[in-house]
Amino acid sequence: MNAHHDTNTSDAVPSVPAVINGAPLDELPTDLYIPPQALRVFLQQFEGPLDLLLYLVRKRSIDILLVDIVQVTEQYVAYVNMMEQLAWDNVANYLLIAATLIEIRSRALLPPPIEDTPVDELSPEEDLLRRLRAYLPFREVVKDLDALPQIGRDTCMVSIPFAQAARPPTIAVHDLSTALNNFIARNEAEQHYFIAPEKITTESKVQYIVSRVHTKRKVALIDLLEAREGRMGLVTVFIAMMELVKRTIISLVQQKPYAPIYLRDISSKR
Amino acid sequence: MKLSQVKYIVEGALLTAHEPLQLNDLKKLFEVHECPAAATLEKALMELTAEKASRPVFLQQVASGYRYQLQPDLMSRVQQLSESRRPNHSQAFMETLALIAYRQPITRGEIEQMRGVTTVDHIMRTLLANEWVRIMGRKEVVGYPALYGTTKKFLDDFNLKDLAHLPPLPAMPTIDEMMNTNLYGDSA
Amino acid sequence: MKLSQVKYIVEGALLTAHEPLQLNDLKKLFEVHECPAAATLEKALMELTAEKASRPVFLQQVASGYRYQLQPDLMSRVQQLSESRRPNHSQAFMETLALIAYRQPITRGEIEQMRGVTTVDHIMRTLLANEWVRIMGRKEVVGYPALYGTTKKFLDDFNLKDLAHLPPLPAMPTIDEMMNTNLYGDSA
Repeated sequence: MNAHHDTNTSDAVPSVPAVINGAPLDELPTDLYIPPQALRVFLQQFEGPLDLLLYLVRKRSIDILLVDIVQVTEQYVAYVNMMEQLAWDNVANYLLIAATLIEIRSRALLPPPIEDTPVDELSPEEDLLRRLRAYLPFREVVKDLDALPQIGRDTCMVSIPFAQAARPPTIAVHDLSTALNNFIARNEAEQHYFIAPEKITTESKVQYIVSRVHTKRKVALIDLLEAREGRMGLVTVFIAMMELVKRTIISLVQQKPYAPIYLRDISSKR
Repeated sequence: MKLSQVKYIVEGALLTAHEPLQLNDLKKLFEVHECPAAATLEKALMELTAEKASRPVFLQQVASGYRYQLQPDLMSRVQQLSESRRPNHSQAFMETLALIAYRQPITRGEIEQMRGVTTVDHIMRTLLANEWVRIMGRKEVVGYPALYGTTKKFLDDFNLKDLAHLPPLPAMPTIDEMMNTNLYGDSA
Repeated sequence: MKLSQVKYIVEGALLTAHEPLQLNDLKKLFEVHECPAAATLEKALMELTAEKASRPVFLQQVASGYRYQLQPDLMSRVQQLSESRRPNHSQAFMETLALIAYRQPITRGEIEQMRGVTTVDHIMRTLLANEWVRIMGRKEVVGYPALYGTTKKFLDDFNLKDLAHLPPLPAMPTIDEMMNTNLYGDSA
């Protein structure tokens, strides 16, 4: 989404985030249904997941520390799912925040743990809040930074040419070819440096889990994760799993705290 | 040498220079026997700076020295004459620059952690190509990631004398402020 | 529009232009509705020309239009300064010059597109002022952007007989080489 962003200067989130068919879209629809095109326009207003989360949290005046996190989470996950269908580059970042929200949500639903968490360790919600708060000053200071008069934009240097200045060459001709080569190499390097990872979609993970659970009845969560898929894979499996629990296709089983978590097929029992 | 003559010479040099000039450069305008005292040079620069008001160009001190530059209200007119486009930087670009400016030295990973977004390659590339940002070293952690910082050119291009003149970074808001204050000019 | 304001705008444009400006160019500085009559513009130019005496730069009409230039009595001082300064040509400057030398004729837009930077304004100005680069023509596309190329002076200053004697560009590096080359001059 940053690719879209860079073509225009985006201000802070405007009071009217998007205009759809001439009508301002200034409220998040309560039923969560937004036509995909409108959603795209809407989400383009945001710089990233923190920004979107902040907006949701503030618009709803939801105290993230309370149980209302459920509502935000659902909304957030719904957006992320739609975003995924729109095949955006930045989905992984949103998914990571979604995973955090889900973790907060799951903790809220569980009874408090028997052991106290160490004091110096922030809970996920505290950590998320801290990140939001730490991010805000930078989001804000952009206005002031951008207001500074910039060379090439707001002003330019006066440098009246004075002729007859037979300056000796201060650049060796060799430097020129080096400069162009470095330039070409740098561009090429950066174009090739990043090897695009395979797209991992929630839907593909849903199907994968269903097929595994279907044949084996009971599968350990750990067996569904593949190290080579990294953080993105982990998050996607997690979301796919939650989705399947919601659709009552699987259930999660854990014998005791810290024991392995199993996914069990419950669809075939029906 | 009279102050008026020092001003005349210094102004001529600054109007024709391609880069900002420092006091040391300006001294080279004079023969050894006529070279004015540093105090006189500074007085000349001060008086030239003060002439600003009604003139279309004015003297400005930036990180790498003194330079004459155009009054900002004339820039859009002057741009009509050349083919230069007005560069507009996105919020993502500026946030990345702000993090580097205020938190340098900083790694790309730290920037991404703060913004919650993967830094797009072309933002870093533009920052490096603009020479607003440079690699200052490597962080002594696994992978030795590059540490980024701002350059003198960044200060020059943003009309800053030094990093201390950056606009102050707003304080980290309290949770209450974050939820309730009108931070974005929206009506939340 | 008052004459004083016309003078302010015209002086600003002439002080920052990198080539002499003609009356027709100067008209582009104004919106249609505010554009002064030719007589007013000429009066402004006349008055600006008359201010000559005590200023270090003065307005001069040459074959291709009006331009500001340095008072002759300052020439040797300024030249002495510029020769003593080893111009610190930035990476951006070198890359821009290299692109023009190897890829001419090239438009500014093409350079900006390749380098991903929009602020090459001062670089083009310096290259034109050095007379290493000149406008060779206009590209037959929307806006008729100027096509830049190198000059004879560029060849002279670099001790080249002709462009064919530019050092050949080494072959494109392999990906492996690219990964291992020290591209940013840092201690990777």
